Amino acid sequence: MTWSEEDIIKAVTENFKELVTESKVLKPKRISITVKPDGLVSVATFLRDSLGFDHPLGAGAIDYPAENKMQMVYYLWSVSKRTIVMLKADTPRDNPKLPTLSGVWDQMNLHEREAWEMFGIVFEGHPKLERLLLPEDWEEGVYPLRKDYKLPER
Amino acid sequence: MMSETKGIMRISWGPQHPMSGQFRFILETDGENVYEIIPDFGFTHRGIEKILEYRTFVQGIVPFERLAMVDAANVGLAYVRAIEDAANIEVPKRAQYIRTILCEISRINSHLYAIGLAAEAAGGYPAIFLWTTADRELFLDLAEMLTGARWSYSFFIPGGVRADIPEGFKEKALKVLSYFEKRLIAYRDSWLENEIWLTRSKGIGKLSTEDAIKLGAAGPSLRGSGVELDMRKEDKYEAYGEIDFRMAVQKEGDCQARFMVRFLEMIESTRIIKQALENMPPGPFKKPVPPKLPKGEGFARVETARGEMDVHVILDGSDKPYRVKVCAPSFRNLYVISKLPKLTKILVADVPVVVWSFDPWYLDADR
Amino acid sequence: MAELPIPIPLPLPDWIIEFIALNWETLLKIAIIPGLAFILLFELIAVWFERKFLADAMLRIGPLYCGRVAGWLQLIADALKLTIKEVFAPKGAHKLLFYAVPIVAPTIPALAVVLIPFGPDWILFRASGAGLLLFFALTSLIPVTTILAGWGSNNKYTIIGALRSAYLYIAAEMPLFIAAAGVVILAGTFDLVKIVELQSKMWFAIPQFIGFIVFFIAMLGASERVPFDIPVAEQELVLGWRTEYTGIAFGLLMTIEYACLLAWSLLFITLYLGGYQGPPILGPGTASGIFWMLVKLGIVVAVAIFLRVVFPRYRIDQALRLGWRYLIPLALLNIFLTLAMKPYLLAMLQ
Amino acid sequence: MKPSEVKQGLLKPYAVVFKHVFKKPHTLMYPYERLKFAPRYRGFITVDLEKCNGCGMCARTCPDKCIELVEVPGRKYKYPKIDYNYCCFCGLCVDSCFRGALSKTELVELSAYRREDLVVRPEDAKPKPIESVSPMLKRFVAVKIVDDNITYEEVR
Repeated sequence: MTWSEEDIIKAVTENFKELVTESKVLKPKRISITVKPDGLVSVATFLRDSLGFDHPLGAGAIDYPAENKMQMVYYLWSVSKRTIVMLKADTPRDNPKLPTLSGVWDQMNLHEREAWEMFGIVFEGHPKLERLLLPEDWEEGVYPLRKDYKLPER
Repeated sequence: MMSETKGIMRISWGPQHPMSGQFRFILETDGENVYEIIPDFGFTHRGIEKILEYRTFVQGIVPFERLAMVDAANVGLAYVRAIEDAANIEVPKRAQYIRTILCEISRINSHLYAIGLAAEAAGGYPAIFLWTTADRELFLDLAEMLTGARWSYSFFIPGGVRADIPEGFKEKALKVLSYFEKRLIAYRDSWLENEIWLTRSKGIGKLSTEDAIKLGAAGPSLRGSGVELDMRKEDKYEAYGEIDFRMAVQKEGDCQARFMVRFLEMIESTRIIKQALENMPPGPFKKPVPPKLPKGEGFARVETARGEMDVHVILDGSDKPYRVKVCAPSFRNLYVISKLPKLTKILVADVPVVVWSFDPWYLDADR
Repeated sequence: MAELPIPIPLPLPDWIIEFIALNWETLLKIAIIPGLAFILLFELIAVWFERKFLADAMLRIGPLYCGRVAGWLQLIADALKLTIKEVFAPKGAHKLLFYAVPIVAPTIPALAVVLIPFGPDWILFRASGAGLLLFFALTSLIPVTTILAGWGSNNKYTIIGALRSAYLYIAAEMPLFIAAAGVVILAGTFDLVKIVELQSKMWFAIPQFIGFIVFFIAMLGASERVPFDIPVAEQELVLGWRTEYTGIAFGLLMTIEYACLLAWSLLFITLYLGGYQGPPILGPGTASGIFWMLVKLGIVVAVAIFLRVVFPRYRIDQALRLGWRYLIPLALLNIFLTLAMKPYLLAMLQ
Repeated sequence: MKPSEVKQGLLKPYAVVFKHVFKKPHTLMYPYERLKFAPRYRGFITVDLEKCNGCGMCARTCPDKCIELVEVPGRKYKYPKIDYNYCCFCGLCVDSCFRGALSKTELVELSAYRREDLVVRPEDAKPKPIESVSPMLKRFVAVKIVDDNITYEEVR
């Protein structure tokens, strides 16, 4: 039976009533679900196992200094449902902390390392939180993709 | 961490290596069998996502194409479509057809590059490596005639394309395509059925269908393992809805299958360009777009030659994007390569053939 | 005082002239045809031919500016360049072995060329009827030098390269012996001149067709031509056992590859393609014999060199499997066939 | 290895590649013969001082900020000075110029010994014939495709 976007949202909101803060259909075949940080792992495993979202496309973070929050977005796709889910999780900007999803999708391990070195989001339970793209001698504490890091003008 | 088993040594199949390109794999091997491939990203990290936040939309296309310059049209299209999706800009029909033509020229260009390198990775100095370079010249001339540049076209802008099709382009394109089809026959005879190439690539680097999906392979590496996912069929963006073409899918999932997928896709691309040239609609090729776009969030998925590139753009009402997140196909392909030794047996001599069958583009992975 | 065919203008002491007058023929053989000049000239021409001919297949031009016509001077320029470059041994290398191999190694295949007959009496060393045996004895020394070079360079990657080249050589040499044994059974002797004489009516390639194919493939393996140039593959860790050599030492080691190719293709011609047999174009004597040997050599080497642009290379285990599982059984089958049909084949030859 | 496999897998590739030996090489002898580029080719940018009124639109659209407006002795406005150390020939400045003062040329032979020479002031951004830049040039050529062969024919 073909799952429409609303069925997927209904399935997720029923099982995790209090964890899902907001979920809407952006465009046909594209859903955005925002989850509280502590419910992230359970929703993710639910998405992967019962709803079949087992093809990870990537993950990245967005910095909102205005609302003093950082949002981590996981892009997932399912072969059977042919729709894309943007699983989002917010954390406060001063000390961003999120549970790691590398247990659910192994590839997120690399994306989370990149988010850590670019934004400073600490992922608890991450096996190897190290530099990925930046050079080894990049000084600690400086996170280039944050809004307050100014690019040196040429 | 040095694995404790005796006799395992770590070799850096590194940036300074004839076949590795600007990337380093740390191989844990005992001289023959490769037990672990550890990718070392970051040699060509330019921070393009940060640069884009300092450039207006039209200016941002130039650095964005540097992500995978060999396939500049498809990559540029991903950024432009993400902006158009965020600001709900409608692109005129004729612009969609011109975009499709340039995207397919860029795809053939990139696949020829990949096939040449995959052939050379197998060893020696085969003639096909030089033939692909010679035949790419014709497609570079076509792109030069249409856009004015051979590689970094920066031809797409939000709302359409920068210039119309010059007269005489159609005849030249058809002549080049008929020449190219005859050349593809020469490639098939001399390489695809080449007995020694088959022994070097059949059954090597096998990636099963579930692993391809679970690990997140992209593009020809995914379709090589039997997964039917091609963004041009999925989203039917630009003019791909009105053009009929087959999706190249192979079942075996080994190096030969990925190579064959790229080869069949080139044949499909020539058919796409011909159909797009035949029924090219009249009308404007560009829609004026204000420099400042309203607040919004856009997402685009484009099938580049290396796989599906997803761009997530967030606009904040100014003329510069607030945040651009790129999910690069080569990033996922490199990840799949690092997981391969756990799935199949790989020898040191297989590493180049396997790596170049995924056709990674390291600049794309490092962003 | 034997008379000299051509008076030597140089003011030499008479005992030298006496010596030259006595055996000018063998001196000519040593210096020119199957000797030093021929081998060095062959290498220059083969490398130039390879770069020019393969460039055509790749739709490009190849060496052009060196020397007015088609870049023929390119190779001599390269050779001179190599002599100027500095030769140094890596730290901790075994000095004696490291420097000995580039001098000793090229001589072995060159020695093997000595046994090949270029004409009924134009042969340097007939080895009293056991030319083929001595040839194989000499060429089986080549893996010894590669291993010494690999070990002498004190670099663990060259060791891997040297051992691989040794495995490959064994896997390639076995089929060569057995295929040549087929020819010896048919011809009845080890003497290369008699083998060539027997092929006057029909070359051995036809009765020994399986041996012919096996010998050609194994020959490529023994001289490390393309489908088997595994020890020098760039995707291996290094450039094989030649990595640590620079300057003229590297140049000499390069000559081994072509000297091997020369030695094996000459043997291939004498065993299967009728050696110096051929319609006497330049008069009845050795001149047309040498002419035909050079023509056949040109064709065989061209075919062997052209493989480099057509095929990729085998992995080491695939090459060994090809050698042990396909070539050797085929060669044995060839022996049984010749044994079984020997009387009919001999009747065909008379 | 069945005989058909041998013919298909070993002999056929050999024959196909051997046929290429008799084809003409696709490479060009560059300093002596040069390809004629397409009319839209984005090479050296020339500035027409009459048309330009110093609006600075090109300086704003340049992605790499290599255009700077400078005074030209004897003229009223400020004119663009292009710094070819950073220019990536994207052609956005030419598109953004309302008055059509900037125009693209076919000239790409821009190498210089010092970085300062690569900064071209407006008054000497004149269209230059290619022969003046590459003296050894003998003829222009264009690609001619004849079924599956490529030949180069002379073009004026």
